[in-house]
Amino acid sequence: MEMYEAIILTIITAATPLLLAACGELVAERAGVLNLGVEGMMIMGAVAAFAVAFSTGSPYLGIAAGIAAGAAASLPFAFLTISMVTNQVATGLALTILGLGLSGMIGDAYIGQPGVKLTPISIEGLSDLPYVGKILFSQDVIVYASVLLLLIVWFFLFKTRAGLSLRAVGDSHSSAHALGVSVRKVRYLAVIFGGACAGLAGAYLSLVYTPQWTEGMTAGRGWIAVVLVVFATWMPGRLLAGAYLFGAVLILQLHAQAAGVNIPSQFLSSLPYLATIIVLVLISRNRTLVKKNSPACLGKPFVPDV
Amino acid sequence: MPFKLQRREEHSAWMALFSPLIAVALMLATGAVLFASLGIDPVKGLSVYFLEPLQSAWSLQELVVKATPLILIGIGLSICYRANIWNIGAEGQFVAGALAGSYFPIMMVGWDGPFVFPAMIAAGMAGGALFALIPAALKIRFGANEILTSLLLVYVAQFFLDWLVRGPWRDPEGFNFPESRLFPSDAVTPLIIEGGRMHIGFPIALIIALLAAFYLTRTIHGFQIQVIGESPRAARFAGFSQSKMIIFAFAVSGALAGLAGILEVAGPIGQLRPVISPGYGFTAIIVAFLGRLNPIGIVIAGFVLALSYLGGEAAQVTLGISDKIARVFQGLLLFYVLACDTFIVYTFRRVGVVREAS
Amino acid sequence: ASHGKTKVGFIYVGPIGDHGWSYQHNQGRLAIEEAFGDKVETTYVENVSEGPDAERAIERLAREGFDMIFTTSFGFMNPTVKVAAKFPDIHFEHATGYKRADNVSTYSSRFYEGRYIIGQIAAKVSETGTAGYIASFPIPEVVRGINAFMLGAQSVDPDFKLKVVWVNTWFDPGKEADAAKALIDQGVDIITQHTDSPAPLQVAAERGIKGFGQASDMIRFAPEAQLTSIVDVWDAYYVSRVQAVMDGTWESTDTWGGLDADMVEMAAYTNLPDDVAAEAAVTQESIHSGAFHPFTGPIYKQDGSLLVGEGEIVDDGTLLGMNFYVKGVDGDLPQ
Amino acid sequence: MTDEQSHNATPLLQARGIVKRFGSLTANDYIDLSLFPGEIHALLGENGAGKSTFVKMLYGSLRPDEGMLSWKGAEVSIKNPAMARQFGIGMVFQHFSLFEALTVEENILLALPPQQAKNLRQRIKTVSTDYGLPLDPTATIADLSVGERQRVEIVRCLLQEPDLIIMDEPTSVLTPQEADELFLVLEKLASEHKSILYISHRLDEVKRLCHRATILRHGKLISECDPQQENAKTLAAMMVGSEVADVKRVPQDLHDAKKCLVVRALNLEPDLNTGTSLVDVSFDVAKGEILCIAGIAGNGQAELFSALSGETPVSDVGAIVFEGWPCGADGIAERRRRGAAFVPEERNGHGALASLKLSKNILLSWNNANDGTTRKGIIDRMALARLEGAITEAFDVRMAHPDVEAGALSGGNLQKFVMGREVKRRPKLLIVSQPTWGVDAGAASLIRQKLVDLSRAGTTIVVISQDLDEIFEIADQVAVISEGHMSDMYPIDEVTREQVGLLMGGMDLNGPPEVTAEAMAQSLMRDREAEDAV
Ligand SMILES: Nc1ncnc2c1ncn2[C@@H]1O[C@H](COP(=O)(O)OP(=O)(O)OP(=O)(O)O)[C@@H](O)[C@H]1O
Ligand SMILES: Nc1ncnc2c1ncn2[C@@H]1O[C@H](COP(=O)(O)OP(=O)(O)OP(=O)(O)O)[C@@H](O)[C@H]1O
Ligand SMILES: [Mg+2]
Ligand SMILES: [Mg+2]
Repeated sequence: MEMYEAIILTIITAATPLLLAACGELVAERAGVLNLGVEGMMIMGAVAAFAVAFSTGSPYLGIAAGIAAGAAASLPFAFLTISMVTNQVATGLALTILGLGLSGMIGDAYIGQPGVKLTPISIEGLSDLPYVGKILFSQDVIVYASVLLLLIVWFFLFKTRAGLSLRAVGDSHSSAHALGVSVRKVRYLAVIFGGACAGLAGAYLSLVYTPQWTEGMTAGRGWIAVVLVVFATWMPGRLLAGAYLFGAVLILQLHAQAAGVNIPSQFLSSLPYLATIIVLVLISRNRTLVKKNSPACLGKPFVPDV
Repeated sequence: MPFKLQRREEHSAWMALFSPLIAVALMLATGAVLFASLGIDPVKGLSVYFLEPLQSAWSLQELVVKATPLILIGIGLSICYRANIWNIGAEGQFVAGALAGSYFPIMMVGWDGPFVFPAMIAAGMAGGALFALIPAALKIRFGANEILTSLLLVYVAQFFLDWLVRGPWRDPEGFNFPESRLFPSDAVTPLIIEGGRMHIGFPIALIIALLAAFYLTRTIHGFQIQVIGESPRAARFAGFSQSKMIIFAFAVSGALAGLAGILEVAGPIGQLRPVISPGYGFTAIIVAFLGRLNPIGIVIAGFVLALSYLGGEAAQVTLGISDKIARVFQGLLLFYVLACDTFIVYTFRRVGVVREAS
Repeated sequence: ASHGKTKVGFIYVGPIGDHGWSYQHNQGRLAIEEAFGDKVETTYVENVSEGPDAERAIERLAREGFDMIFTTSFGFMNPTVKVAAKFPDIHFEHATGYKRADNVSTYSSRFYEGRYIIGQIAAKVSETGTAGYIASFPIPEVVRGINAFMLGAQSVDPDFKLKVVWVNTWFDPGKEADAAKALIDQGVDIITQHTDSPAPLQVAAERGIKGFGQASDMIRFAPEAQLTSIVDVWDAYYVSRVQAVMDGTWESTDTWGGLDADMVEMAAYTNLPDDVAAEAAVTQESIHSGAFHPFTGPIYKQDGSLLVGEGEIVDDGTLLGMNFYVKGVDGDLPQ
Repeated sequence: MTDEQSHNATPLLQARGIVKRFGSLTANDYIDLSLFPGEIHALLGENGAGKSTFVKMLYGSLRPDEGMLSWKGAEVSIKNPAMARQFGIGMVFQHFSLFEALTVEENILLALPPQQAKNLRQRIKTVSTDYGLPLDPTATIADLSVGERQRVEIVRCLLQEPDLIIMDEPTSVLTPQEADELFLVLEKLASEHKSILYISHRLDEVKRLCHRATILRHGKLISECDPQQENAKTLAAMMVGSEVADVKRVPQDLHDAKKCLVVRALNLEPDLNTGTSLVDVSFDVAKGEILCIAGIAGNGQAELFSALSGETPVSDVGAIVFEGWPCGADGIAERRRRGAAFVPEERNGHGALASLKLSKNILLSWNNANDGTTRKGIIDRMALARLEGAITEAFDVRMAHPDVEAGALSGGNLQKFVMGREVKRRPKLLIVSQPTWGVDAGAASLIRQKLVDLSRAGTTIVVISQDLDEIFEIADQVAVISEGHMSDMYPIDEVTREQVGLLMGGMDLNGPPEVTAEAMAQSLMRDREAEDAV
């Protein structure tokens, strides 16, 4: 394997959980719900995936459990913010805190257990292609799923009627309600989808990235996912670019060290965060771009008349 | 759904008062269920958790020590949140304040006297405020979302602290271990009772709470916060500047977090270390909401949260249960508070029963 | 001591889990229970942050009448000394620190002895002649380990190369895994680590190269990749210290034991050619018997200056404060 | 045609005993109504009478608490708008129900059943041109003017090919001329046997268009009548329940009064991309004069208020001169300090805050160091309590208990409070936007009278309004704002409603005499071409 291939493979691995979680958050935000609990849902997904894969030996059951746990974790958030119109920012934070605590409790029994690793699928013939074979055709199923998911989300949002309804709900919930779109149903589904994606991202961490359970193993990735959605100005295509870009910064700073670049490692470690801030500023500067795509009702509570 | 939310004509004063109490009651109930499911007698569990720490002078002092930074930071955050400004990077501002204040005892070796500690406090507050002004400036100048920038800056502050204590600020006599020198006696937060850890930070926090309460309810500047938070348009009509308020709110909350930071490193810790906060900046967010963004409420909420930490430790030693349960309690508490607060503004109403006209 | 039982408390910096630093200390605690049965009562507080909470956690145990308290992370040093001053009758034992008092002892292990052995192994099995080292923080203990590893490797292959990545954490599987991948991508074919998670070994296994465990035997995480592991063993020390308290012979001491004191052990040599395993065992035995010291001259610092001449041994003071690389390590030591 | 016997058909829609309650308020109190095919039926009533509430129940966006609906003779329960559309009921909302970020086509698609989604773009073009309401299906709503948005609403409704079309105040955002076009459409629809339920406050157009009228007052059915048999005055009396006092206005000679406010070449970009820019706006107002600025909503009124009040200062200091003081670049607080007062169009969240008590609401405009509400930055609660009492008394603000939260006041009472708060400041200059918008006739006449009285006491007043009745009741001079441009000013006695209407449509009174229909058609054509080019 050439070095560039190896590096790209590593970047893809680093970017995949971000991409998955951000993809779900993008859908929730497009429906007008700002869910800052991604970190909490993600880690619930991670612990559930690990636990089920560990006890059944099947990484695929683990994946399913991760998705289910993420979706389940999103339910209290959905209930509070959608049915009880609580503040979305505060409720999201509560979800993150709860998720970190609960996953720690559940995971206590699994600390230090060897995990069940999801192995990559090599596509016969194609994976031996020069230059791109390893990168494109020798990944695990979640990597393929993440890209496919993004395509599906794009198609759903911009090519289907249901996606149109979802965008409409995010744009003006009162208009959508007046036209008979069930605002709360759409939002529930969007939030749950976001939770499922975050759960899958968590499963990726505990089944592929580092096949083990560790407390707090999401290490802030959920927050990065939220940032990526803004970075992408709520467009799925840009999300792909953003996630891989961020993954690249994350990995290349380690390469810089291994190659002997003489900068204090703390500065290299904070580089991904600084880079994110800078990118966020650059994106936000273009207010018309942000305004054009940002869902007008993002974060606003909706109480229908009955 | 047979019940739907309906906006009340006026806020319910009753709910405003009781919502946090109901939330705490719900949390205790959930706690009982949780203990039972872990095979622990719920009464015993809850009493170890929430009563035992209140039963000795020492642990009461420790409760105060733990609550002090939470109260200070929580008050600052409540000012931000009332103005609808989402500073969630208090953890970083705490670190920044601790760093700035520690400059004197670490770098100005030999400077001692009665001015050292006040200078540290001033520098700590300034450091926290300046660090908080970064997201404020990015928001005003570029429209960058302050939730994300303030949060990301937490990581940056922590790495910076890490670099300082492993590099330039490392104790020269410390065998290269990552710690600063211990602060000399003039640079240590004065204690209230010798031998304990309770320090003057607590009375300072109480005074600040009273000042903040007065400021928020009685001054025109405090009134601005409420207007800006509820409607930027009304604020513009009133001639209140949102940009100035963003700067003010970030500066104040940063200064209070910085104050908490320097009091903590100069007090209970006594030196700079790679880790100086067990997540005070984040826990204070819960404190602010549990206290209903009201300074006096925040003092009480600070104690409730401190209790959940101390209870967590006690439960570990006495009952042998995971310390993670404290986190779970905190998350649940915040959920319950938010849900109960809904009923200050809304009420339930039955719908869907259509009677035929006679 | 109430009811004649000796009460022994432990403060851990992380979760006990199933491997790693705190786990090994907890093994020591279990060894005490095993050895003394009814005569002792032990407890622990895990996950104690090294910030302002440490002092409270220690004092809580002191107030609850524990006769002996082990504080098992460097960051607990000052709080331990502070609480000890308030409770002169309680015996404190602090791991890896340097501050002692009449009722505070310190203890640590010469982990570097194991690092010398794995350095030798690495140089023998590496095909690329380059190893990767995932380092946590640039403190003397870690630097000492890197140097010992390098000296061991150079004893086999004087041109051996070592790439070091500092991850600024003791435990972050994701980051450790990323670092391992980056190192492998840069061409190393042996991974060693001074961080606590098995993630680097898992990566090594996945990429088909070899590595070493840390603190615990990590063979079950990477049955095909682990060559051996440097295992921390506190059992004997802990039992002897508790015995001393029971006998009333406890004194403040400073203990720094290695293979000879059974405070460091090597996990089984696996996935190695027999001859390499045999040579490793020989080195281990000669260190164990005291016949050989890993830091025996001539040793040159990275800048080329002579540290100690032929046949001389680096003194413990220099070892304890080590803040330089030996010749042959790539890159600058973060200062 | 006042009774059902004149129609031999079954009613298309029949409502019996409909009740709807909001908390303690009964918005609809046993309402009966029948609609026949081919009928244009007016639903009349003052603000808050319950008209919108009633039609929302017909369209399924609200559920009645009691009562029964039948559609084409069969009893039905309309659970949601999709169901209403299936039956063949379409609705054009009073408050737009459009999605700014979506295109015209997407907006329309959302209201159609999936099977009708085919060839939509083409059908939009056909239907919209057929009915004389041209639209570009690919345009984004955010880029459309208010009039165009109304067109989207109507075309969306027409595409559903409904049997019953409900229109809630469709003309409130149209120029009189645009409204005329709409009437043609409606008459065409009626001739195709469609029914139309038509809500409007403009009694003359009701009289012209509608076959029957149902009148509501405070949620109760008052009467059903034939508008052709009534005149505007009798209809109004039925709606309000009594005669409404006329505004008394002493004529005044302002020829040599000093200029109080001079605006010259005022330009302002809107801060949202949906707004209208102000282009070279110039006018002046004499001391004691009332200038009314007429115009259809969305033609730059919001920006004008923003610039005049100083909520958005402009870069050109001299663009606004208040009593000789160039203040274009100064903020609203500074202008207030110099004696100006402002009442914005929107009460909730702009002029007042629902969650604050009235006394605290005073602080929104009384927050200068020298107006006695604060001392050294500390709020003087006693002073606020006194002011609150004085204002609510002077303006007859009715409330359940003293110092309620603003949200507990009805719209009219809140407007009286906001108005009273500013009048109480005894300003030299008062800028008011839509003073009686959404306010019932009694309160409206009180507010208008207070404005006239204030001007006679020497205050200069600028009223931004789209209500021609109001303008002709109180103005000394009138000017019209259209697409961000301001017309000349005319003394109120020298113009007719017709002419003001033309100005509102962007015409020029100084053009050739036969400006009317033909020029209008030309201008419309120009509009359309411009759109097609986009
Ligand atoms: N969702 C609601 N909750 C409570 N009260 C409501 C609600 N919607 C309307 N109302 C009240 O019901 C009454 C009737 O309102 P409605 O909108 O039907 O009036 P309207 O006749 O359409 O008035 P307008 O001419 O201003 O459009 C008003 O008093 C209004 O404030
Ligand atoms: N959206 C709403 N939600 C809850 N209550 C409302 C709402 N709108 C109006 N109300 C309540 O209904 C009552 C009547 O308000 P409304 O605005 O309908 O009065 P109104 O009859 O139109 O009076 P006015 O002529 O003064 O406008 C008020 O007490 C108000 O609090
Ligand atoms: Mg009204
Ligand atoms: Mg209406």
